[in-house]
Amino acid sequence: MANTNIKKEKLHPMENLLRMDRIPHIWCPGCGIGNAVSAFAEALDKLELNLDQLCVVSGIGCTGRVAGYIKVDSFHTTHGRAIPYATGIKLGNPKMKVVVISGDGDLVSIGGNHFVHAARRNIDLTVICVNNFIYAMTGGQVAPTTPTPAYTTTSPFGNFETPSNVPQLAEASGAVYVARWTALHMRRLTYSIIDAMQKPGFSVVEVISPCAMYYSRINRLGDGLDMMKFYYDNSVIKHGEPTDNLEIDYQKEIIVGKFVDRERPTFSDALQNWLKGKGG
Amino acid sequence: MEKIIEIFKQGIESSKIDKQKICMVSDIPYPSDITDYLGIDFFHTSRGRAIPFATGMKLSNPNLKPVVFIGDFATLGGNHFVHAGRRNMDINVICINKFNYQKIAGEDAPVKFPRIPFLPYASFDEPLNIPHLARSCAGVYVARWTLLHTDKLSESIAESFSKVGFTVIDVISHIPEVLDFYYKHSEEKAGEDTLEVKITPDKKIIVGKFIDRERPTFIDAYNEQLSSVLGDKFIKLE
Amino acid sequence: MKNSNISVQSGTHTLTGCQACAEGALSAGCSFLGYYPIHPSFDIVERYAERFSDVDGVLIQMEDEVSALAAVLGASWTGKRAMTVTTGTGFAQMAEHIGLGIMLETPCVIVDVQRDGPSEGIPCNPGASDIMQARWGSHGDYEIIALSPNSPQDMYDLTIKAFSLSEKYRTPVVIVTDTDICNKKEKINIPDSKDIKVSTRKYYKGKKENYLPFQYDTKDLIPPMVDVMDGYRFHVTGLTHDERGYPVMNDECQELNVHRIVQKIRLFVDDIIDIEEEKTDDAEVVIVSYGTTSNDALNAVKQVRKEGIKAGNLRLKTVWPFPEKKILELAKKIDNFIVPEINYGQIYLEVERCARGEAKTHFLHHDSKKVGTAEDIIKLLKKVTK
Amino acid sequence: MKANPNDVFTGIYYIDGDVAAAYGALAAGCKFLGGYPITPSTEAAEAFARKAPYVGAQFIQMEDELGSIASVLGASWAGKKSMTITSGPGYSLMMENIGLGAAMEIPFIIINIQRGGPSTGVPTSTGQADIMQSRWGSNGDYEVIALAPDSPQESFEFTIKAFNLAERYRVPVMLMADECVGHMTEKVVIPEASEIEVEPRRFYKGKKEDYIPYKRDKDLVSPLVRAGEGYKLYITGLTHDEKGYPILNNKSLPDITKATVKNKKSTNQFLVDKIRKNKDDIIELQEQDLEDAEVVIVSYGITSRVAYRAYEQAKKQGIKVGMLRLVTVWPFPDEKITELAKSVKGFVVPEINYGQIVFEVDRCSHGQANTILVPHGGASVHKPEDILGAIKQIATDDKKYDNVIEYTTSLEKLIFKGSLTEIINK
Repeated sequence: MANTNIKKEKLHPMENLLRMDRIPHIWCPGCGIGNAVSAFAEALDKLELNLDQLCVVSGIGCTGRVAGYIKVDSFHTTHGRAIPYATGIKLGNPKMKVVVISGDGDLVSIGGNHFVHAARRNIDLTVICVNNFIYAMTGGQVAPTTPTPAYTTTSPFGNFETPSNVPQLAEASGAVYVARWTALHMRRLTYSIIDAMQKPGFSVVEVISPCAMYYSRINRLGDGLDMMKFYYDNSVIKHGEPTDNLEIDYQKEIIVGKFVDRERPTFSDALQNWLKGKGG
Repeated sequence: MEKIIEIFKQGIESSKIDKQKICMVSDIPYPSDITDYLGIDFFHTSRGRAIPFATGMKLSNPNLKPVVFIGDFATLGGNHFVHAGRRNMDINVICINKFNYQKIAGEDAPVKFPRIPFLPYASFDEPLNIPHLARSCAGVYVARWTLLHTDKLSESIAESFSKVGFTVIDVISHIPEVLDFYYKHSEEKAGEDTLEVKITPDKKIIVGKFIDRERPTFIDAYNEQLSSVLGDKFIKLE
Repeated sequence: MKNSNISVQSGTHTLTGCQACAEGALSAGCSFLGYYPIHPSFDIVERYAERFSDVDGVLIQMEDEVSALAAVLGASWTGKRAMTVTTGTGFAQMAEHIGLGIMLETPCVIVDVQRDGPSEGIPCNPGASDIMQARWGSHGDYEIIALSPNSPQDMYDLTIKAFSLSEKYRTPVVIVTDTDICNKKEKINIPDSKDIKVSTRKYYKGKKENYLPFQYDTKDLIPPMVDVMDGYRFHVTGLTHDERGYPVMNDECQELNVHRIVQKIRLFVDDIIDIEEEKTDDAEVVIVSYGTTSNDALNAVKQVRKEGIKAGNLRLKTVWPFPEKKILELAKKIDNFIVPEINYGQIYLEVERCARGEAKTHFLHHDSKKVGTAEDIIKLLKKVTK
Repeated sequence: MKANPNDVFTGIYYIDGDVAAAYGALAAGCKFLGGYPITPSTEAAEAFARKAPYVGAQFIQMEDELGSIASVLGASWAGKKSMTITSGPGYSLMMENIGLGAAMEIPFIIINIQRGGPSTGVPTSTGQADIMQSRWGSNGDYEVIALAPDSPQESFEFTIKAFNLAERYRVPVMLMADECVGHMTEKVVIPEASEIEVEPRRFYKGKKEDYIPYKRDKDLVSPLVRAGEGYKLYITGLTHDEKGYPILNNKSLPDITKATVKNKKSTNQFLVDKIRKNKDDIIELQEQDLEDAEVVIVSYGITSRVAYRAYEQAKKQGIKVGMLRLVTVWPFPDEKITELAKSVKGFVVPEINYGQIVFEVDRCSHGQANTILVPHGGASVHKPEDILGAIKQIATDDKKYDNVIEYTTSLEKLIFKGSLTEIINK
């Protein structure tokens, strides 16, 4: 197919960014991951990056499959280890722009330590965390982000653990850019991703997404679109809100916005300075 | 016996807690006479896994009071730290924090640091702000002392025993000369915002009790939630 | 190789095994070291840290061993030669990512400095009890290459060889060494840089559109590789994948994928295996040894030869894949095998298997305290030849 | 001892192997499950979580597998029977702490619902490639016990058996089920509590002052105590002596620990001996027509059900074939195989991997009989025809081979248009 110069009609507006040979994707109808991918693709389009220099790394889970649909160098790694894998790529080739797209369970639960430490080191990565409050790929288990007292298959009598507050964890560990949007804040989300990708250092964008298949079904919250609308309608934009207040309660108001935007030397900068100081 | 253990012993004794119920879990080995010295059980687990080990103990026998000593905490067990805090597991964590700073509050250390083979990057790889991380992951009691604040540290330990929930005490420790230097450049500020207590070369080391609050523990939340759903059929965790 | 910066300090040096390993890595052009500090492997890191700017290298202390190997795999895909160093307990944590390395067919080198005993064991004593772990440590089916040096010089040579093999076969290679060799200080000879030959990975040369990350019908079963940023826009996954690297989950794909990964090593064992024989031609009893134990075994052979016992030694430089044919060949000639190991029987089982009942196999628990002495081996040699 | 009636959900169920394993664990008196979701083992954790509050058991979903196994070790020392449940990748993450469990001699069980590997592999389909890993996966020397069920009913029964063995020998016991068993829904009969034999924990009964943690009884196993009862336990993963105190190398110790180093005898030897010497009590096999067999199928787990079909077909065709099913995969029945090898022509070993147990069989046969491997990469089970083909091949071939023969399966022929060896030789 190398020499087809005939202009074909586009199958999809983002055709050049997606692996069209893998469509249809695996996500359920009404899932918010698609929105996150669209926003990401839109951001790439607007950024006009050299896509050869971009690399997407994912872990395991529903969101972990994102890497497989974006037509750049993409890695689908092991559970929770997307960030260290991406760290290796970034340090191995500092020219690369590395984006980690994964879910809440992958990044905050099993990968929590890597999240904390990559933020502490301030490795130049952009992390897009799609938070759907549940482990969806394995069939709806309780996640560290599950609000109380939501029902899941491993909390059959209601969740009682305090949920994680992803922006706060990111801030406390040293991330330089932290924002949160719901899956329907498409334009704002897109611009947030653009900001995050342009920012040197560890930046985190959390996307609140519905899980139509498990979270909403077990808790009887309607279909995916209902939930998406619910999240959108119940969100309040408060830029610069202290991250302490960002806990998400069950079916309550969600504070969204850009919370942290600060400067810190990245790992590579610090390394270069240190090497200079050493006379090397 | 190591200094921290002596202080720990003072802490236990002044807290009037039933010694038998304390289990010390650590990922660093201590001399084998520690059990006789303190009169408690001691478990040396694999690196970084002391907190989940203690979590298992606590849930199996809620009467136990596991105390976790973590050495160069900052790395291996970070995730367990965050999640135990989030769950508010009734565990007391004592972090032995041995960071290296040639400079504190703009002043150079008077001694040459011992060679630290583990950390070729020590001079620029920023250490975690442990009190702040502990606060962010919802610890109920957070304090920091150097090892030379003997009395205050032991008081703090005793106090943490009276708390129910995830407590963190960041203990700054080092070889005596350096520790002395750290001690001289520390400043007590109780209730300081944990964001401000990050250790940097141009500020004094801030010590003190930063957080003291109440939250239901994992076991309380579990019992409450399940009783409300299941009523009598539920066998409480006690 | 794109990043072919190598740094060779030719000449004779007195180095410990650890330092020799770091020198070997630098000579082989290793430009990424991700690690988590653990006794007794950090001396390698130290030496590397002193000199890594010579190869434009990157050195990073990760938060644990799990992430150390993950970072190494990531770096390898950027075209760097990458390695990690650890010891038994850390190696156990790396298990999952060894599987990922196998599945993504990523070249990398893992140095496991073994210590004695399970779990934390005795950190300062040498051991040889991770040998089977190196072969079977990760879940799922795979073949691995493991090398076992017995002196600092060997450590240097085998580190280079490990990089060579990993690049050639697109697979993680493990160096299983122990504290004894790593702490031993000896004279080593570092050759001229032009005498050092490291295989480079097979890069893809065809048209961009036709690139298949896991092309199966190559002659040597090893698919050609590309780096990130070369513009191939490839996708790779730890899931069972087809030639394009896309996940397809059925038994046909599993066969295509895993069987090839297994066979790409099994069918080239003759090329990979490296053994050293000492007086096995006329031997009646042969010691099969590896690592630090082989020094003791060689001593034992030397001493009993004086007394007229026809003993020989077979030293495994590559422990995995196992030299099955050689063992059988010897078994047909001799009566007894002796397998001294610093464990409770691992390679012994392999020798027993390959001997196929043609020769008796005796196991000897060579306690870590006895490393450096050959008495127990001599005793057993005498006993079996009586 | 009989099971506690409160823990046993007596009745006839139509459930899958995962759920059956959870019921088995509860019936055995398991009171703690630390888990982390991973396909295909999650159903077991879910079932456990649903039933746990009624029996006073505790389920916690930890932050990762490293945490879940560590919590299980802790729970076991606190006095509860405990377990974790996982699949391949999670199992790999647990390796370090399995070693710790073995070194501390903690009784606990791990249920590994195997899936196709390596790495993430095929999460929703079957595999049997973690068998060797269960034996050798952690660093250092230790012995474990592994059981392989082939139906949901066995999944229930073997879980109880696994707990009994773990408590009996103070050793980690692995239940190496696979996705097929885990997701297979069948009739499961859970008997009355009075019919279930449960091994109670061996608690120490003597005086508190005299307690020595690793002082062994005649069968090389030492009694346990609970943490928090004033025994002043010192328990470490470092190599230790009878009292549990670490043995360290004098030369390179920090000063503080030097004082405690005396002449101590390591207990490592016992970690392997307590299993090797009690092997005969542990090993359980199912035999069929072995007396006059010329060809013996050695199988375990789900494969034995497929192999049984091949066995029946071979019988019909007049081939003298027998079946040896390994109920306990580890420790391996060396002597049994050696004995059989003397009388049979060959072994057929079908496995859903590219050769693991087959090498053990080959080793134990000491070259007396041929061994043929029927490999399978996973994601489905063997075709009985392939196993039958292998039986025929070995029954008709009189040559003695120097190594394990690999049967070229129909799948391999289909994918590679022949075998991989041919591609190379082309």
